[in-house]
Amino acid sequence: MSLSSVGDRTRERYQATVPKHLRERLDEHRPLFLVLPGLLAFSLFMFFPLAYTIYLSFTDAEPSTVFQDGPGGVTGFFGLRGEESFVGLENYIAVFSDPTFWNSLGITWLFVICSVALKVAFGVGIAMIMTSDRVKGKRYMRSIIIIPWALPPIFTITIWSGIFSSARFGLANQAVIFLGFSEQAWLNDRWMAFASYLVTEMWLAYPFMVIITVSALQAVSDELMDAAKVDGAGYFHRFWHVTVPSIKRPVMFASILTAAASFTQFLIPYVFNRGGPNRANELIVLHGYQEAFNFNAYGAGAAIMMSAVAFIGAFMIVAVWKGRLAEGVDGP
Amino acid sequence: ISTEEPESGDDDGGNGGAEDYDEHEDWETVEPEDISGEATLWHSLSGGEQDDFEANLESFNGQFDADIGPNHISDLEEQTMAAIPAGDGPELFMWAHDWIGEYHQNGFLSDQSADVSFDLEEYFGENAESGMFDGELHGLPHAAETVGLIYNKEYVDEPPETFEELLDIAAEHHDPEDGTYGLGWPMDAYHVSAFPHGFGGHYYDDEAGELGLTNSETVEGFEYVLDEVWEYMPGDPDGEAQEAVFLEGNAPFLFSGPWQLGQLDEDEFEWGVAPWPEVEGHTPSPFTGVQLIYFASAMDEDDERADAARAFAEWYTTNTAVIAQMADDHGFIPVHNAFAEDGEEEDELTDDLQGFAAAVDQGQPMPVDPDFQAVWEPLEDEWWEALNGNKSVADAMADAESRIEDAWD
Amino acid sequence: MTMRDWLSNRVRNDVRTALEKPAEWRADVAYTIDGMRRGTIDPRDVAKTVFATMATVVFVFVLLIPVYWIFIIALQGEGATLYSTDSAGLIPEQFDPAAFIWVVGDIAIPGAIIGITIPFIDVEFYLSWPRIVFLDAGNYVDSTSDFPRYFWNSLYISFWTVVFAMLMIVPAAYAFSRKEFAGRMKLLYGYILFTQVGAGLGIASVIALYTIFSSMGVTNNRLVLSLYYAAMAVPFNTWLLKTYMDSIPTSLEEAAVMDGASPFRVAWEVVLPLAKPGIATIFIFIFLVGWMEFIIAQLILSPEHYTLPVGLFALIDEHNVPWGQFAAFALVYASPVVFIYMFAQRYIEDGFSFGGTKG
Amino acid sequence: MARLKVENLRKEFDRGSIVAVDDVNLEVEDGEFVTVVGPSGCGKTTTLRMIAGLEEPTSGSIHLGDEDVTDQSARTRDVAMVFQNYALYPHKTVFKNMEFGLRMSTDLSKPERREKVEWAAEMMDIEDLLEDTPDELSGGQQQRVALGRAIVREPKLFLFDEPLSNLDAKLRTTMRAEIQRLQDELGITSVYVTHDQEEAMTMGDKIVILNDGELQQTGEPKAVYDEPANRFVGGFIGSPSMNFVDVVAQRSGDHLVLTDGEAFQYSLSPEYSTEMAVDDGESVILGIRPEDVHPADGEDGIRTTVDVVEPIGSDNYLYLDIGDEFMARVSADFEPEVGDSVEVTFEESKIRLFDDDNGESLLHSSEPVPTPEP
Amino acid sequence: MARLKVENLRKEFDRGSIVAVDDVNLEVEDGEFVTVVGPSGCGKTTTLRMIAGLEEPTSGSIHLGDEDVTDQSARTRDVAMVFQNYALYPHKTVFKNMEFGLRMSTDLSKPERREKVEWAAEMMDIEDLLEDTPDELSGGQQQRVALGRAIVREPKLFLFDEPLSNLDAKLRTTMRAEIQRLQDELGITSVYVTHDQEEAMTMGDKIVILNDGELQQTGEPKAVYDEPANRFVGGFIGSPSMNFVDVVAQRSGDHLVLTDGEAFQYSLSPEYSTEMAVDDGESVILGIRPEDVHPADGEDGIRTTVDVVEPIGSDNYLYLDIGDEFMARVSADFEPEVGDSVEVTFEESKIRLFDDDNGESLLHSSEPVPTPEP
Ligand SMILES: Nc1ncnc2c1ncn2[C@@H]1O[C@H](COP(=O)(O)OP(=O)(O)OP(=O)(O)O)[C@@H](O)[C@H]1O
Ligand SMILES: Nc1ncnc2c1ncn2[C@@H]1O[C@H](COP(=O)(O)OP(=O)(O)OP(=O)(O)O)[C@@H](O)[C@H]1O
Ligand SMILES: [Mg+2]
Ligand SMILES: [Mg+2]
Repeated sequence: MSLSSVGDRTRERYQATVPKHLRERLDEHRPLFLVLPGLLAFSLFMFFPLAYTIYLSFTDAEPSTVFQDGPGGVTGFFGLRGEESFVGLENYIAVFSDPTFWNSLGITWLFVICSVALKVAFGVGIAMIMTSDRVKGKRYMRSIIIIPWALPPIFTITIWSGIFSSARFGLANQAVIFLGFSEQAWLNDRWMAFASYLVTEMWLAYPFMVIITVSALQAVSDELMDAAKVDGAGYFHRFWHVTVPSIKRPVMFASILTAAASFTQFLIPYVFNRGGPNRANELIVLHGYQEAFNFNAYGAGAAIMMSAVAFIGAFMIVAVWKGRLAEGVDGP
Repeated sequence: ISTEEPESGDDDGGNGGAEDYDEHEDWETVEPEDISGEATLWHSLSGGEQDDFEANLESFNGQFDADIGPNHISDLEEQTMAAIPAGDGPELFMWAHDWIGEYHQNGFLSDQSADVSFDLEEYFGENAESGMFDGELHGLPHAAETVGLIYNKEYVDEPPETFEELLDIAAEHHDPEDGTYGLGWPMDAYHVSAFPHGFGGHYYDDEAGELGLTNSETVEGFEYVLDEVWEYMPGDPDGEAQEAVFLEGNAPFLFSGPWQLGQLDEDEFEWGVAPWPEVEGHTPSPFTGVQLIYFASAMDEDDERADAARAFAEWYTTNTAVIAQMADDHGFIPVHNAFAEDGEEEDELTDDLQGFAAAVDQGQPMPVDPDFQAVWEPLEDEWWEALNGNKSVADAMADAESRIEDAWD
Repeated sequence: MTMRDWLSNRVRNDVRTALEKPAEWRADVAYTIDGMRRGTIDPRDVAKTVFATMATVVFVFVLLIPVYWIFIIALQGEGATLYSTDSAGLIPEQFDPAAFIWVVGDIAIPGAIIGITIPFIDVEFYLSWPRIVFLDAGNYVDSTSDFPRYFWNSLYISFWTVVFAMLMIVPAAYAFSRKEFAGRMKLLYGYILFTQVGAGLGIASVIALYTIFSSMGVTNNRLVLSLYYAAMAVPFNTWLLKTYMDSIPTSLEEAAVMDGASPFRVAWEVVLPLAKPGIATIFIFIFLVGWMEFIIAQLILSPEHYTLPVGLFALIDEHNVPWGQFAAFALVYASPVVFIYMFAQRYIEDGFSFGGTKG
Repeated sequence: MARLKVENLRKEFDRGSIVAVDDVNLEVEDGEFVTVVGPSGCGKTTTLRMIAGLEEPTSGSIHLGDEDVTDQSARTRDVAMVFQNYALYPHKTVFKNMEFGLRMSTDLSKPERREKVEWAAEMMDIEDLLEDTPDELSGGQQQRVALGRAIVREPKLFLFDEPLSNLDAKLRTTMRAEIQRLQDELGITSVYVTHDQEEAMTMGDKIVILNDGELQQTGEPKAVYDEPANRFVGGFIGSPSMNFVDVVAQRSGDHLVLTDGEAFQYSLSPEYSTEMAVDDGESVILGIRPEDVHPADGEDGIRTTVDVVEPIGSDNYLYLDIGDEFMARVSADFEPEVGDSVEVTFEESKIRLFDDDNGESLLHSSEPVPTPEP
Repeated sequence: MARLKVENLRKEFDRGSIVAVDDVNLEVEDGEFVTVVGPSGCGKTTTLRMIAGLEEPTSGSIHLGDEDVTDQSARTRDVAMVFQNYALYPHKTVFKNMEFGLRMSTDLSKPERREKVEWAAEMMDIEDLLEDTPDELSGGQQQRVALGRAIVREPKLFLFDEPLSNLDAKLRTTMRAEIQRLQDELGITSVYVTHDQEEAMTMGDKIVILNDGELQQTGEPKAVYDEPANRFVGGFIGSPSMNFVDVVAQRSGDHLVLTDGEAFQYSLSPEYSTEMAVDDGESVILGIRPEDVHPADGEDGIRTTVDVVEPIGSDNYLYLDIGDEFMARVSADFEPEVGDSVEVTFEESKIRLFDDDNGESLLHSSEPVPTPEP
């Protein structure tokens, strides 16, 4: 009672003090106020680094210049600006004319395509097993199987780099020997290293895929399944004609997110062999990092990062738009 | 379930502090006068080292009216890179001397040559140089480190005199199917450096600022490792794998540094440490590093804090009791002249440390030129390419040089 | 029903279900055997089920071999190594819980003295109890890790991350799901777009971020770090909760409005309780942000505020990795997440309502 | 309890491209029970939601009692609504569900609220369920709770949106009686939306028929049944549906002869003919209800064949070969075989004629055209 | 097209704690249309799913044609099923939906399949919709597609699980006629499940009544209506429901006098009395259908008061003050006021008596107790 009457009174006062047209405008956009706090917080931490990176990419920044005291204030990025100077598009020209950049971009896309395909296949496969009627105790197994998700990536990746030791006693080599092959120099061969990245990435990401796919699978209509059975469809036809269409969009959504994660993968190549052997497997973010830190070229590093962001951004725009992810049930 | 009274706090007694050691009567510890500041020190010492180091630091704080706060930082390079320019860095940090050039160039360091209160040459001999760059004093040395030969006494009683001998023993014990190997030797550019250097080559000439990877001597050194030694090692060039075979008692030899001693388990086998054996008449010459207490640029901000910080660095690097303790317990090879100059005192060092100290004598200091930082990675990449048989050593070194030169541009 | 009652109820039910499970399984088996004897259940069918289950168990084991391996390493005590020459260490040589004890340290209820003053009559009671020790680590290991401190730091940060994030996300998701306002679709697109782009900025953004924190004078401030995590969690989780809320029928809200509830009441008493699965899902995701993040935490925090991942990484020094401790630390670190997930699994699996993504 | 008056109500959706409700006028007296019926998509729900305040009218006004509530929010209108899917709060017990409205819109103390809820629960015979949650209840029980929730507040106006359409046939009949009993006891003004004309007929004091957003007819169920204002109402109200035959009217002397060009022929006596506003040679639609079609025992009837015989126990439905679809409801004793030739007839007083173009009733006797009541 | 024979079918769920279907026997002749009816949860769907092969029986057997299909999977049984929610593949066009079954279970070439689909589409009058997807269709259209999908394969057996319950009343009537037409044209053996007894009565050649998983009665609709095997069937079949009155039977000479202790009293003539297996003084339940209760014009009837009058247009329902709930369906002309005292009567031939304990019919004349047909 008291609460609502207080509410009424404040509303009256509000109506008395705020002019009507303004009030209407405010009312119309009131829901925006619910969104604003999150939006502002996110923008602060997202766009400032973005702007700074863009700025750096047009300068000749390197550790010896960028860390000197520059102008303060807004134009000086609150003291972030050092003694670096503008070089226009020079960094971009240098980056785009550098074959290692294109190699890095190529291998990154290859990594994205392969890893997403594997992650989807693997995730959906596990999810199918983990929801099968034939399997007892699947709930329990489902909660165990997400453990990789609960371990810190830096740790797991270190462990995996140990697994892929090219020594004979490395776990991967033992498995390979057990299967009757000869031991491999995993991280010292370009494609072997690439494959080991893929396996690791898959292992890291499958819990997410499984969680999403399981919840999608649980929403598959039993009635449709029955209809297909009565129509004479066998297991694979049912999978293809009923299951796949109904989990397609959730899985696509997960794939897009996980594709973006693959695109920005940094730790695996970094911990395994620094994108080696011989920089052959330098994924794009690692490439930018190497440029920035090993060659002390922050400007060029920033230009690479920005190019990467442009590519991933373009990818996300297309994916989000094509996949109509932003829409809710009430979307157009 | 047991119960205890609330008050009883735990007091984990450490295993003996510097009190157990006497200070050297000839070498007086440099002690500060009326300091009163606080200062921060960053380090990334490992577990046991950290405990003892911090205990010593506390005793300094207790003795004098200073408050030096130690912080264990997990990724010191990244942290200093971010914090120092932002003005949030410490006064002191501890690391090997090879950062000095680059950090000097970035303006991360403070020159304390005018303020230091004792004669460095006198205390540290030529090691004093390692804390200098461009004539400025950026740090004080407290320990040296390098790679030597650790051998398992269950396989060999005495360390081999020559590498040929060593390889014979290695060949005898090398049987991967059975889980035993000839030797362990991390194949990164640092650990392997003894050979290219020993054969007369060099990675980088600090004076001239020139690369020496394609020198025939350098190449020869690498080729010897590849052709003669690699076959007796586990197939993974990475350090962890190489060390593991030795640590588990499955290989007679390991080339590694004093930091490895903490990993060795006395219950498993006895070991010894020796300098590098001769190889075809050459003496291998590993890179040596000198651990510094760096003076960071924050010392230029506040004199009081700077005084406290500097006082601690002076006290710590000149306190022979502390140095002896760290040497005994953690394999920190002293650079203090008290332990090097008069032969009599040398006995104070354990056998293990004597072995490493001899290896230090064989070695040469890492270059400090900022440009040198760009050498490590391409060199290692290409060297591993050669190890894997993808390239000849000569080609690999040529490629490494061109990559490094690219980076310099 | 308050959230707490609800939660404790749920947990109690879950525990009961878990306890009853074995009896249920036994009944299942009995029924199946009985059915086979009577001939109403086809033995081939049963065989298929048994085989499928066994195959799945084996598969799960193979999949989790790395975890098992880590576990074995953690049990090897001091000399543990990732690179063991001896049979890859898949068959444990010894069981030495030292590493785990080192990680968790003493397990004890701290002693305390509590004074209770009864108002008006001025009587005071003093209650004191001694420190109750379940496990005295000193009996087994020389020293213990800083895990408990890191743990509390992590918990503190994750807690505030969740609080901040929920405060920002829940109202926003509600607005996105139920209201029309200028730029709604654009914002949604933007959110989805930026969920991953941020990571692409890599290390450059780390430096810029450090500068923000530093220039605000809030390095080493755990609350601000929480706010940062919360902000980074906003886009994805807002979108996720929005799609969940889309699947809640509007008629319930309308019913509440007809009942005379104010918009706040509608949200508090109807929408929020119904969005529980969605909220549980984003809870896990947000919690994990704070719990897992490493790079920024390491950069911003000083040792007294180190979180678990930073503490974990700090175990590695320049030359050596104490694998046993490292592995034990990581496992203990992961266990709360697995535990929370087990209880929240049902909600999380429901929580992805693909109302928004269904074709 | 109050009078409800709806004037010129109109609702557009999608920027005016959909007119869901078009100029509807409606008056509900205090304590009256009005049923609104019409085919799917005719705007019933939209109308109801505007009365509830959940949807803002594009134009028009709504008065509740003496108050103009058009611009009032739903919260403050003191109206209770029962939804098609019950809309019970799934996370609250039955008691909490019923108490919620009281808590939100009254100042009653806790014991007072409990008393009221218990009273309502007793009324709905759900006292034993108060501590259960909705998912533990059967459909019928849920519906009772939804009703209980509505009555506990004793609102000025009850709104029902097809509350029974999710129940099975038997339960529907029971709940229908229940709602009527409630209405008798409480006497609260009610608007009840349904698409089931039988429900509308049996429950309503007054029945309102909508089609395509427009009001077709308002009146007492029997009046609407007997004198449909147009062809739509004739066809929609009554089950089985009224039969329609396209005929041509020819004046032959005083008589009006209706023929469909085939076997069908019927001659209206002069007294009826004059009542009909029909010109000679005009095409009209003849409507006759199945129960008014009898076998012609001996009399002179229309000869036709039986297409289908459908026994429903109490009666038989015969599908006859007249026009498109023509049905007679005859007693269960009369069981011709399919294909039999039968003669049927009907009283002329039961015949309705509708305009060929707009479907309006051509009966003079009733009020001009009884559509919107003011 | 084939005969369906179900023997001793039983289905347990949850380790036998739920017996959904209990020992059901059923025979459907070639081309026959059988409706299965019963209250919610009585096991209709479970029975149908076992016939379809979607659920494995716990015991019992199913024969289709000459084959024992009990252990065959649904895929190979050659039955078609129409589901309550249509179960159309949402991502496929109508054409693809209809073609899918052909593609899966026949070897027809593409043009042959197209031809068949077009034939079925024409049959269902959905030729124009072939390229649309299901979400673009209305409920009725979706149901047509679902039917089309079922007929296109010309299966041995059609199964329907409440296919019309999601449609509104009018559409339901139309689709009902449609299904009957199809059945007439194609003559495929069909089992049709519904909970709506009217649907079951009008559509079935034979009607099967289930309750609690057990078969209650099988027979022609009219036979079931006239001679319910037990109280449950009497009450379930027919709308409005049969009235039941608890009475005590007393032999008074040759007559059997039934009294309920209050106003109700009825005396059966000797010829009827003998047909009933009733002892003197036994408590029995009297059943009489509402349409058989007439106002007693002048005759000696039972005097009672009118509680409620419900006009449904064609007739009026009177709720009378006899027993618990007693209804008479009278002609629309007979309109007493509520509270009026009326006299009603009924023919003794319409009276059914049921055992007080187990509800079995006490009528001797019909077959002993007609439950399971072999
Ligand atoms: N929010 C909306 N936006 C657009 N069109 C709408 C909306 N609500 C209703 N309509 C349209 O208005 C018309 C009337 O809808 P309404 O729901 O009132 O019908 P109804 O009579 O209740 O039908 P039913 O019997 O199916 O419930 C329909 O054509 C519908 O498509
Ligand atoms: N998969 C199942 N697990 C457990 N019990 C079940 C299952 N399927 C059905 N039942 C139970 O079996 C009984 C019969 O169910 P069924 O669906 O056959 O009834 P129905 O006659 O089709 O009812 P309705 O008219 O509501 O569709 C019910 O008590 C139901 O709860
Ligand atoms: Mg509606
Ligand atoms: Mg069913």
